[in-house]
Amino acid sequence: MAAFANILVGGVFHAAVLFLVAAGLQLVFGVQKIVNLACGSFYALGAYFGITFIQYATQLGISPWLILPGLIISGILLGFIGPPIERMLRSVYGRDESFQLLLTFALVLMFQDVFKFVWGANPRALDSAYLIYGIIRTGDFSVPVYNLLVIAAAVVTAAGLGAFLQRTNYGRILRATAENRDMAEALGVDVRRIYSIVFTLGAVLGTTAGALVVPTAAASLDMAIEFVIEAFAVVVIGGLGSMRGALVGALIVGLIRAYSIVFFPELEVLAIYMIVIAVLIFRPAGLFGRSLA
Amino acid sequence: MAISRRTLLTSAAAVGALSASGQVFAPAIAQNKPLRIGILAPRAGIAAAPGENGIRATQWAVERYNAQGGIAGRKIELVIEEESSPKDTIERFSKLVQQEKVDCVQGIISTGVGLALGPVVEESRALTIYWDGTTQDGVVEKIPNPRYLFRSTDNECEAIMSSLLTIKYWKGKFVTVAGINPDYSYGRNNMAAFIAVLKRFNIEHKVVTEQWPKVGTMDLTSHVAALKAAKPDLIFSSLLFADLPVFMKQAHAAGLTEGTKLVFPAAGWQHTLMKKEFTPEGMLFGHNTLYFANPNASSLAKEFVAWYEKTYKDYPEWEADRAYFAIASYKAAVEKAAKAKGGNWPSQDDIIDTMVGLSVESLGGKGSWRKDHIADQTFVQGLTTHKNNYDFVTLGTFETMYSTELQKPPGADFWEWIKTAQFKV
Amino acid sequence: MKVSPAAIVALCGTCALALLPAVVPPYYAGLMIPFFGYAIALLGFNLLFGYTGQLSFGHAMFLGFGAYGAAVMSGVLGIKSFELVLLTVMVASAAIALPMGLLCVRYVGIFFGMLTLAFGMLFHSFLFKFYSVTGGDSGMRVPRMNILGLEFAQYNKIEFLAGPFYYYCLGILVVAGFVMWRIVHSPFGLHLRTIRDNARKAEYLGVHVHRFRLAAFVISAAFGAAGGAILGFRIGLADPELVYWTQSGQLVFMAVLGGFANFFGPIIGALTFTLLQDQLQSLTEYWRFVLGAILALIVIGFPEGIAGLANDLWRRLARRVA
Amino acid sequence: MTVLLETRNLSKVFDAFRALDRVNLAIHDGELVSVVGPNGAGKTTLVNLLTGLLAPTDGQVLFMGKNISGVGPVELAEHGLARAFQLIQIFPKLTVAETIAAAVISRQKKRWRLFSRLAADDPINKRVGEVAGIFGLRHRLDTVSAVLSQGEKKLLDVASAFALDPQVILLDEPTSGVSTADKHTIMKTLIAAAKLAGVKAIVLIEHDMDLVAAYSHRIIALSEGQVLADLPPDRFFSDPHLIETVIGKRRGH
Repeated sequence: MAAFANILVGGVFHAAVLFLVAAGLQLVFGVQKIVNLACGSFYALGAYFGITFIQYATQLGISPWLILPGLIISGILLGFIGPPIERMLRSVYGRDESFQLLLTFALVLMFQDVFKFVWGANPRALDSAYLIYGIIRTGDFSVPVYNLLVIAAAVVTAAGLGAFLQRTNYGRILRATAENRDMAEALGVDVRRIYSIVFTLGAVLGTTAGALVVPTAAASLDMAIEFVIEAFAVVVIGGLGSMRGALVGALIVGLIRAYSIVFFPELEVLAIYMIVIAVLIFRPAGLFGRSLA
Repeated sequence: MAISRRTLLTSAAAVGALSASGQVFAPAIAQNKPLRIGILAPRAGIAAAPGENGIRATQWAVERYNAQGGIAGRKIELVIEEESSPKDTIERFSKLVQQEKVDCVQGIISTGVGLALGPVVEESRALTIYWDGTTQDGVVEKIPNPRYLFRSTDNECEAIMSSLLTIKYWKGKFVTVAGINPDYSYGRNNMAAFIAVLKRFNIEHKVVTEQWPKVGTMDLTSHVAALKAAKPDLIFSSLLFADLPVFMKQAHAAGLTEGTKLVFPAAGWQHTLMKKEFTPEGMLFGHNTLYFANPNASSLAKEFVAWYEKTYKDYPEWEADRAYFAIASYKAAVEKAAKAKGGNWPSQDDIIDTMVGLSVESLGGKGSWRKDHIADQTFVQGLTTHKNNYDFVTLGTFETMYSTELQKPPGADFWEWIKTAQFKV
Repeated sequence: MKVSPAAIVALCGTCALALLPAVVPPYYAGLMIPFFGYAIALLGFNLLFGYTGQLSFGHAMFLGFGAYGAAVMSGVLGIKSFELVLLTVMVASAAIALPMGLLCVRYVGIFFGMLTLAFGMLFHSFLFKFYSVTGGDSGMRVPRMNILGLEFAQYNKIEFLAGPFYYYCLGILVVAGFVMWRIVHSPFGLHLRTIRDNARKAEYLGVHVHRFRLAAFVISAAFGAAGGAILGFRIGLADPELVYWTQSGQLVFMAVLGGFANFFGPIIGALTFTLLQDQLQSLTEYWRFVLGAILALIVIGFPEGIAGLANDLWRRLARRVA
Repeated sequence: MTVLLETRNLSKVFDAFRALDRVNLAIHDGELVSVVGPNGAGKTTLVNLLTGLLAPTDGQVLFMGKNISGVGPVELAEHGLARAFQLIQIFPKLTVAETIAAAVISRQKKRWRLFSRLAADDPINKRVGEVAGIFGLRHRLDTVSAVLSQGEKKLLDVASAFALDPQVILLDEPTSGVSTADKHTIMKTLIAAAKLAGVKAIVLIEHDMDLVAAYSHRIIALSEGQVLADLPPDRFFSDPHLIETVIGKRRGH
């Protein structure tokens, strides 16, 4: 029984990580119809910067118990990269979608060398931080409290984003702009500012996710490129642009991956792609996406 | 190559200076054209760290050699290019050989790239020394008995040594075995080699689960859960990239590592990240051909480690030794061939012929070249300890073995060899 | 019959490339082989992107079909004739692209890009996973083949690549270019362009939008495989790196760098990219940053790409002369 | 007179909204039939059903006796039913000649010719020249559509539909956005072009009553998805109650 619980928690944990990565991508696409290939780079940036931020904080004597809020703050601080990048993307809004996609691909190339230049080739990690909040252990079942906090963070983000988009006034404006940009503009919505804020929010979601998850793992140079694949798998399954889709997509990928690792270890990555293809055939717009001819 | 009288005089003067500085070697005629060596190493992505280790060790060696007059009187100039995908690396190699006209190419860490580049090396007739990256798959067929290519020890040596030490330390103390290895030829072959050696010594064992995470996976919690469910007595893992410390951290958090025997032949690549918090003592830990804190290391090695630590605030791993061995053995071969030719600069064929059978003192200990152009080097593996003043684990008890005991003889089939070889345990 | 400017450009380009090996050191002649591979693949890619308005972000997959096809045929089956391999991989790639295309062509814009990216990554993980069949990360060997039935045994592979094979690839590029020129200037080609500009209106003019998008997808797959076979032959190995998503991104980069609105744009883009990457790699360890910055500059400042710039310059010159 | 286009109690329901309710109409050879009615009367839905863009909820659309319900515009273009749009639809990067040629290619069934040079295909180019001539666009053949004037774009949109040599052509407010002075000249050009192109019947969706009065053989009034009237112009305009409904002052019965 404990083994089942371990596997379940492992799957949910991976789903939480995936959702945090995909949420930023979904938000930006949902409102601005931009597919941000650099979502992995924002995630890696959050991870690297989170490590430096916490190491600096511990040198200043700040108690290790404050690591979680510290990481979240470091993720939010990185929000400053949002507006300039959005400003760059704005210069190609009028043009074909492929130009925006390509611009984010340029970002991926540039960020690759920024990581190596600033943080060097060796993988970086926060070692003492992971178990600071202890481990819950009953019999064979055990899970670090930090993992549960990451899951909680994903749930809070999902709920927060959902509430923000559905209930707040600002959220409605965002959805209106997403639905029909020209109409929103006609109704006096400053779309330019909205896009800047949405893109920054998307970026912050990515960087904070990276910072939050790094204590359980490490930051390495190939992360930015590898994470794009899993984030896209989640988004294709869930449906491009739908936040609920990202949540369900993340859960599906997380759990299927966890169970295939236990029962068919050979299939692991392929299991995820089997789902992606199945969704493409039967629900091409994804489970929650709007089908576009 | 007509040597003008003027160069004759200046080189004679150089020779005088050299001998004064205790440099034994005194070539009668030294071309003063610098000796250009091409380096091909990863500088981005997941293999950037070992690539950096190799480049730094080569630069250190070149500085030391140039301070003593270079190789056979010629100063060494390094031309560094990046090893990335097989296609791009072949282009960079061609640039080094055809455009930069380097005298020797050294480098290559990835297996895939090494196998792709092999035939190109032979076609280009360019002396090339690999640092790493040759696993059994396809090696025989893709680069059969090379002339210009010198390849590192087979990548399975560390697995063979770990298997032998596992039997030595824990024979009869384990039955269920689990594997978690990177999903590419290196990981696959190491796991298979481990099982083959257990069978060779008919050790009773039962493989309960085999995990194959993709290289660089950052979330291994599900793999750890699967391993825990299988309740193994022993875990064999040749993880060696950034995923290794992540696995240890997540395994420790899940209580997987307590009471389970751990056999990690390639952990040395990430040794500074294997922190004491999550890496237990008594784990079989492979440092391959360079253990930085080896008490009976040579003064050369101690000097290198001290330099590395002072310059980079870090400790080197075996890729540094592989790079050093490449350039040190090249230097020794060139100088020996030059002496044999009475001081004239030796041809590439002379150097190659001298290289075979040559043995040199590398950072991690003795190293030599076999007649099939595969290296023999000294391997170090042992059980981890926390009793040190670093924040990561080092080796408590450890063994040193020469690869002649760990590597199939020239021309033999690896899997057959395991079944028949006389291993000294 | 007035010789069209395009014919002049094609002629000059071919002559320049023909003279290249005599002028530049052999390394650069060898460097041109991947350029030929990419140029041929980009002709197909641009039929889909520039002419039909569909951006495929998994196009490296078709180069992979070509390379692995060549590996299977010459490495495993021992087939020696490169022409046979070339034709077979083109047909095979087209055959695989058919069912895949049926799925993808119902989508446009970003959705189409995402689907092709997903398929590309599926093929990459398939190559990695079934290593017993595909050799996994060490890939599959592509042994040397003869061209036009000739062995050229007197050349070793390096000389062979920089010599006979160079001209052979130039020939294939010229043929491929001519074939694609005819396609693009045929009734079929015009209907593709109507789909790009206004698919709804095109339908009302009797244009089979879905079927034609699928046809363009299949043709681009065939051209991609031809390019992949040449790449595989040059490297001597077909490996999963060839189909990784960043390679597909690089193909789009070349097309936009050259100017996808122009027929010769992608070919110019492939040439510029190959030389640029070669020079940058020797210049700095951080060459990816520079490439990324150049891509951003092109996308923002010069969306018409090099061909567009050349056209503007030519027009300004012509106006000043006239 | 033979019936070309016919609907049999054609209905279309979007969720709860009944856009069309058992519409029966017939277009005969040689007729110009106008369809009028206030906004929301179901005119656009009718056009979309007639051109196969939408499938009817129930009832049928028959063209030359064949059931073409929901067949899609591509099939219909082949059968000879063309449509020009209310909002101008052109191909921005293609020239006038290429836009017209696209239709001619479909008409002459040369769409699958992958290797023949379009420029050298005389039958196509001859036909393109003729159609351009009819619509006074011959001097603009090599101009890229995006730079044409609004009026020229309108003409091109309609010309490309005519180039299909359709039996029946459906004009959705062809003169919208054109100055009142030019409206009649455009209508005369269209009708003359129709004769030249061998078009047998025209369906005109129009708000402008004096155009409808001037050129229609028959007028169908739609209100709230139902056919209010199907009369020749003289009887149509003699019924004040009908006019008010159509112009939209008073809701229909």
